Amino acid sequence: MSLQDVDRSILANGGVKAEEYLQRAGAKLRQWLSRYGLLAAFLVFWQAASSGGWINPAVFPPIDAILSAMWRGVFGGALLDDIAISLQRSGLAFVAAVLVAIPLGLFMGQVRPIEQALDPILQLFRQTSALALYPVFILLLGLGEASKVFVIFWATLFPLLLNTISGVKEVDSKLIEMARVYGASRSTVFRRVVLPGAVPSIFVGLRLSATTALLLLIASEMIGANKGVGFQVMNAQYNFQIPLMFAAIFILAGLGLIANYALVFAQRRLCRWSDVSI
Amino acid sequence: MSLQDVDRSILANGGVKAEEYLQRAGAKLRQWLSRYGLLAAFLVFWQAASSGGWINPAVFPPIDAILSAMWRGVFGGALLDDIAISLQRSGLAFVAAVLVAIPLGLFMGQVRPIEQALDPILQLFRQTSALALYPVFILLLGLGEASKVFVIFWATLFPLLLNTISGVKEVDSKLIEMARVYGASRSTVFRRVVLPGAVPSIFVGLRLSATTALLLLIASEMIGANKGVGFQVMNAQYNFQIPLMFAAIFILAGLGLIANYALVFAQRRLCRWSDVSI
Amino acid sequence: AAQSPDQVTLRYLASHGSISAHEFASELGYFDGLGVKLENVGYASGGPESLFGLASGSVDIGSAATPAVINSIASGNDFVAAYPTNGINEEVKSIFYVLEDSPIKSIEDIAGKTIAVNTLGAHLDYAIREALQSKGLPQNAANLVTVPGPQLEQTLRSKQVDIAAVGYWQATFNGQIVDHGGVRAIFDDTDVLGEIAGGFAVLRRDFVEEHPEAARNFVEQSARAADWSRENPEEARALLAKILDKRGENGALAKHWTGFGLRPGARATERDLDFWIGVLEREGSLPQGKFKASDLLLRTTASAAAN
Amino acid sequence: MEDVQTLQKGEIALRDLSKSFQIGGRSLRVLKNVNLDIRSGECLAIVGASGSGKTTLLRILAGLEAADAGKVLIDNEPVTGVGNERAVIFQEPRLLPWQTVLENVAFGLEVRGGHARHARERARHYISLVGLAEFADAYPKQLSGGMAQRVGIARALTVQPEILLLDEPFGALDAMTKLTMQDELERIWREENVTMVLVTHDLEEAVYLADRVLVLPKNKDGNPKIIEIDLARPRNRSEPGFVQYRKDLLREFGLH
Amino acid sequence: MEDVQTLQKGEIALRDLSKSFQIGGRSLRVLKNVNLDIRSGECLAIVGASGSGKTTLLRILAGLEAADAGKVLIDNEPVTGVGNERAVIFQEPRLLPWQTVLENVAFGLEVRGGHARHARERARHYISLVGLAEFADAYPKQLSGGMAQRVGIARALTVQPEILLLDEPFGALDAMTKLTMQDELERIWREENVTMVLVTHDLEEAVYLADRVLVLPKNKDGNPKIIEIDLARPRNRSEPGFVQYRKDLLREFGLH
Ligand SMILES: Nc1ncnc2c1ncn2[C@@H]1O[C@H](COP(=O)(O)OP(=O)(O)OP(=O)(O)O)[C@@H](O)[C@H]1O
Ligand SMILES: Nc1ncnc2c1ncn2[C@@H]1O[C@H](COP(=O)(O)OP(=O)(O)OP(=O)(O)O)[C@@H](O)[C@H]1O
Ligand SMILES: [Mg+2]
Ligand SMILES: [Mg+2]
Repeated sequence: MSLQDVDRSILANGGVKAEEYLQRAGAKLRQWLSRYGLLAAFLVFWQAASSGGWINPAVFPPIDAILSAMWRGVFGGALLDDIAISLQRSGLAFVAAVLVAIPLGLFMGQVRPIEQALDPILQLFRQTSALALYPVFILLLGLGEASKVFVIFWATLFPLLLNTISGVKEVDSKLIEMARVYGASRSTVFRRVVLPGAVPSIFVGLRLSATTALLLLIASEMIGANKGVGFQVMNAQYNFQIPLMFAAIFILAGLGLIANYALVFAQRRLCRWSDVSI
Repeated sequence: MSLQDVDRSILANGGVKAEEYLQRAGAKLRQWLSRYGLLAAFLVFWQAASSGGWINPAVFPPIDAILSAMWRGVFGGALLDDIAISLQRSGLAFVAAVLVAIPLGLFMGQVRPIEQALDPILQLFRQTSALALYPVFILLLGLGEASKVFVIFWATLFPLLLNTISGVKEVDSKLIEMARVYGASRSTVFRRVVLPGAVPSIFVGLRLSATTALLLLIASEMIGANKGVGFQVMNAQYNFQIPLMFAAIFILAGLGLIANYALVFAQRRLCRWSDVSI
Repeated sequence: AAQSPDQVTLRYLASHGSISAHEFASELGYFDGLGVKLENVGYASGGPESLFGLASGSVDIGSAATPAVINSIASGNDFVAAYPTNGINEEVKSIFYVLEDSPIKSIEDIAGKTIAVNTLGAHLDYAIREALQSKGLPQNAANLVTVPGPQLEQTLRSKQVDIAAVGYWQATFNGQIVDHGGVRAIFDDTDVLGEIAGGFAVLRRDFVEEHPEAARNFVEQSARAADWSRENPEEARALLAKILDKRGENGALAKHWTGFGLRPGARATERDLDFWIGVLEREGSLPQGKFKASDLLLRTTASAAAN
Repeated sequence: MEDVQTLQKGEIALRDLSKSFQIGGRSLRVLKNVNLDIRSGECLAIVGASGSGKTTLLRILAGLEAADAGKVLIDNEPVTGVGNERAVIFQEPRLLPWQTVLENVAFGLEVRGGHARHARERARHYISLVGLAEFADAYPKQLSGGMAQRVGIARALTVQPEILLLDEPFGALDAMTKLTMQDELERIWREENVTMVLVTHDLEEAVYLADRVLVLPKNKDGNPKIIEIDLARPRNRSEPGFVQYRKDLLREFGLH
Repeated sequence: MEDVQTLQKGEIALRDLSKSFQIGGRSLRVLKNVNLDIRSGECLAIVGASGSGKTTLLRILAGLEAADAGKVLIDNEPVTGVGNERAVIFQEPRLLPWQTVLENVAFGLEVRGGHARHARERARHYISLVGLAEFADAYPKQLSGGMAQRVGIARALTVQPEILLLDEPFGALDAMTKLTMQDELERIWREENVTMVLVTHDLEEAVYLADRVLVLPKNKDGNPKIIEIDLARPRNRSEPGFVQYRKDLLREFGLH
């Protein structure tokens, strides 16, 4: 028995035969199926149900009709503008929410009096619907981009804020004590202990908020807009252009999925330490 | 010096003089101010701005007008029905979301293949707007309660699910190992280790979901309803009854605040161990 | 009311602060004894929610603006347009308002200005396009933004838009704006579109086939109620106020109501639909020549006779 | 004890056990071809330098870690995971922070399906045994380091396993408490015929409690060594034989 | 050493220190009227039974816990919180799981505003000193118990404090590593004139390192006792004086 044999692990990379390639492809396929099988099945079922007439194809158009509407919209260029302006609105709101919620959450989670003072009013705000308050926002911010971005920001703020506060509170107090003993300033404790410790929770908040930012496009582009993916959803619905409506919804969902997996990926990169031994 | 003096702590409860009462009242007041001062200031500012005419009182009616509309609605009994039916819708949706999201989240957080299989489709669903899909839900579920509850359920599910999954993943794996070593079945590990460990995160999800359940009332009662607080918000807006609209919004916010603080209280009771030494 | 053995109940969605001819007919008792009964199952906040309800079988009467009706049928729903629910004529019209002191005086001035409309791709949108075209301006010369009815006045007065287009069906909002004063009308949609229907009540074809009598009675009595309301506008407003109050809405708003804007007998013309079929074909959302107005309209003996 | 050995279960066999870890792209070999038979009812101590693989070996025995190669047999059955015949005292206390001392100690028995009231009773017994009767209702946050460790010990004893795996159980205890606990452990071992694998840094403890001591080598090419402790029980720490064994072990570590 | 004492800082005075905890509605008195002067540059060991209040006392010195009554003076200044002249080695390693060994060790110096590159360099020095040079890039999850503890030690040494508070620093180390570490610690203490308060369960360690040993009493009404270790350094563990001190201490614990 020998211990502590520190040797470089050598990647065995000999000639791979055709069989092996096949086997590997099979394994890849199985893996893909176990991940995306359900999703694929859902889409196949939809297509079959719609074109087979089990569900009303006027309300649930077949996937191919949706895709062709999307294709025409995107490559005809019509929807590209919508996507650009919507991304700008959501992006601004999301960035603003991040810039407000994370520092505020870090503070509120750490400093009890601040939390006590801010909590009631923030909770009240949280409970008021951005949708219902839209007239109020228009009054204060006008019909332009500001009110749209603000409506989205408003709804996007709270999932992130709540998750950040909770994440901060769950950080191991022993580590904070350790940092304090070594003379870390409050901001250093935040940066080096509290923030990394709250990362998983903050990322849940980020993922919820990113989704909210995109979903709120529909509500915020209901007023004072003539462009945007959310506008297209409601406008297509109003004019009963269902494939176009679904195309716009799918585009929103696609953007949401991209944002979600980008955040999941970012979290994995940041938290590589947590599965170093795998 | 004596160690380990285990003696019952005696509550010193002698005669309290008038001054002391005053002092205590002062301290209470200060405490109240530090908690609710900001909120009170906000309401006072609103009232002044509106009745002073700094902001358009047609859009921001003064607080007293709102309160009197609320008073008439609630004590006239007109809004009571709305509150009852809305609470029923939100309550059903919330309970359903809890019953689905927590077990599902516990599973997905613990069992990697299940997470891998369900994640893509759930993420897709999460990114699709309940608001935009409402007309589609009507096709599947009709115009009655089912579709309203389902729209709320749909939006309420995901904050809870994501927070539960993340909470489960953050549970100290050393404790799970310990439980496994003692022969705990999977369900026992869930119940006695994973669930209590994920409580803080689950409660954030519950609080976000409870708010969502109430806010979605406005969207869900926009179609096919003639009762409900959310319905009243929109109906009052279309009928130029702005104080009534705000009254309905405030009632929604109030219900949300109650739900929020009830959950905060419940979490504190459940997690008494975490501040035993305070 | 006499209960005939084959009583048919038609469910429908009401709309905030407004009324349809069939609701009047029901309130006036026109359906009594004819085996037709209406049932309000809630509200729709504008848009074609009722068409989705109709497709799902949750309601039996849908109603929506003409392009939505055409699209819904074109996309495979087996619907028929029963009768026009509203339209524009000399009494009922959509008006384009500006603030009193605005430099905008006529259609020529609207180029480059911001106009609030309730939705794009529909009646007001095309009214503006026609207006611009009639003056030799490009159709997209004005900047349209969507603003829901309740916020129209607010956005105009706070100068967030230059022009507020108040639809002919938004009588209450129109009344409010006029009551509060300080605004000036620059043109209306009849100037450019002439008389045309704006929206239709829609029935499912299988429903019509199953209950031809009820469908015919529904159309005839609704038309009769529309005629009554045109001939007795004061009584009609009083009745509307009563209905609104009964529904728990604001009956005081009934005084703004100007009527349905329908032809006698709620008659539909081919142009009501063909105008929109043309628009949709030009946009490419309808195949060329596939739909004709006559395919979409419900033919009852009454409406056939009126044609 | 020899006479009951055949009736008793808890025999462990390690066959060609190897284990490596990946650290920063490098592979670190921790165990290499370990072969060992642990007799039923025996007390085997494992000593070795910090990082020599003691905990890793114990985790493999517990079924918490899979070996890269080789296998572990318990009563001739290969180990594939955790098992109810084994209990572990971890190097850290691993207490559930949301449960009191009593609940933590009863935990092991309860999750095995034991009757809750019975579990609590037995838990109370072992809590007294580790000297924490007064703290039965305290939460882990309220305990000192050594107290928490004793709770972990009580929890493992409460389930009365056939095989007890101990990872430095008395490391955080003061001299006096440690001696008491060692005597208690020996008594339990004797009375209940439990097979014990005891990882320890305290060589005196190893000589006092173990039948045999496994010394894991410090340098990677060394071989593990087994030292048989041939002393009558109860052992006396100051008798010359005892002192000699202790010296021998120290020499294994390169001391004196 | 006596000659530099006046120049040196790190003098600690405890005045009438008392501390109680609430456990389940009961009040548990842990420290009662502790008075003590710790001389600058002295090494004071604290021994006592598990739960006798050693960690609590150390935490009060560190400024992490407020005493119920009495005060702590450092260089005649009352202690109100943590301070850069002190560093603590906790009873648990308390490593940041998201940082490597190197980053963890450099942490203390970095947060004090030290130059990052300089901090890393000094960190590497102390990492080698505790024998973990090969593991500088490993994450805490990849360390054994004793290795993690040594990282904690390295972190505290890296900041070169005037006062070093150590809570059972070598508890999880094997005999050999422990001896090496003790010698290193003594060398650092001597060379850098640091004042040390060392909580330990290892009485031999106390006698080997300390100028004086404070024995906290086990029963609640006893008084703490101070034993002066009057042996020349470097000390020899087998010389009769040493053995005698160890015996004396054991007797304090009621042993032998
Ligand atoms: N936060 C706390 N809340 C309540 N009680 C506490 C707390 N911290 C310590 N105690 C109690 O104070 C007493 C002394 O604890 P302390 O940690 O100082 O002991 P110790 O001497 O360090 O013991 P050990 O050698 O086991 O580490 C213990 O009985 C413990 O239960
Ligand atoms: N999960 C892991 N990932 C990577 N390396 C690991 C892991 N667990 C242990 N190691 C490495 O394996 C070696 C042996 O660790 P182990 O915990 O078995 O040591 P030990 O003998 O118990 O030491 P100690 O007495 O310090 O507790 C160490 O070098 C450690 O770095
Ligand atoms: Mg170990
Ligand atoms: Mg301690």
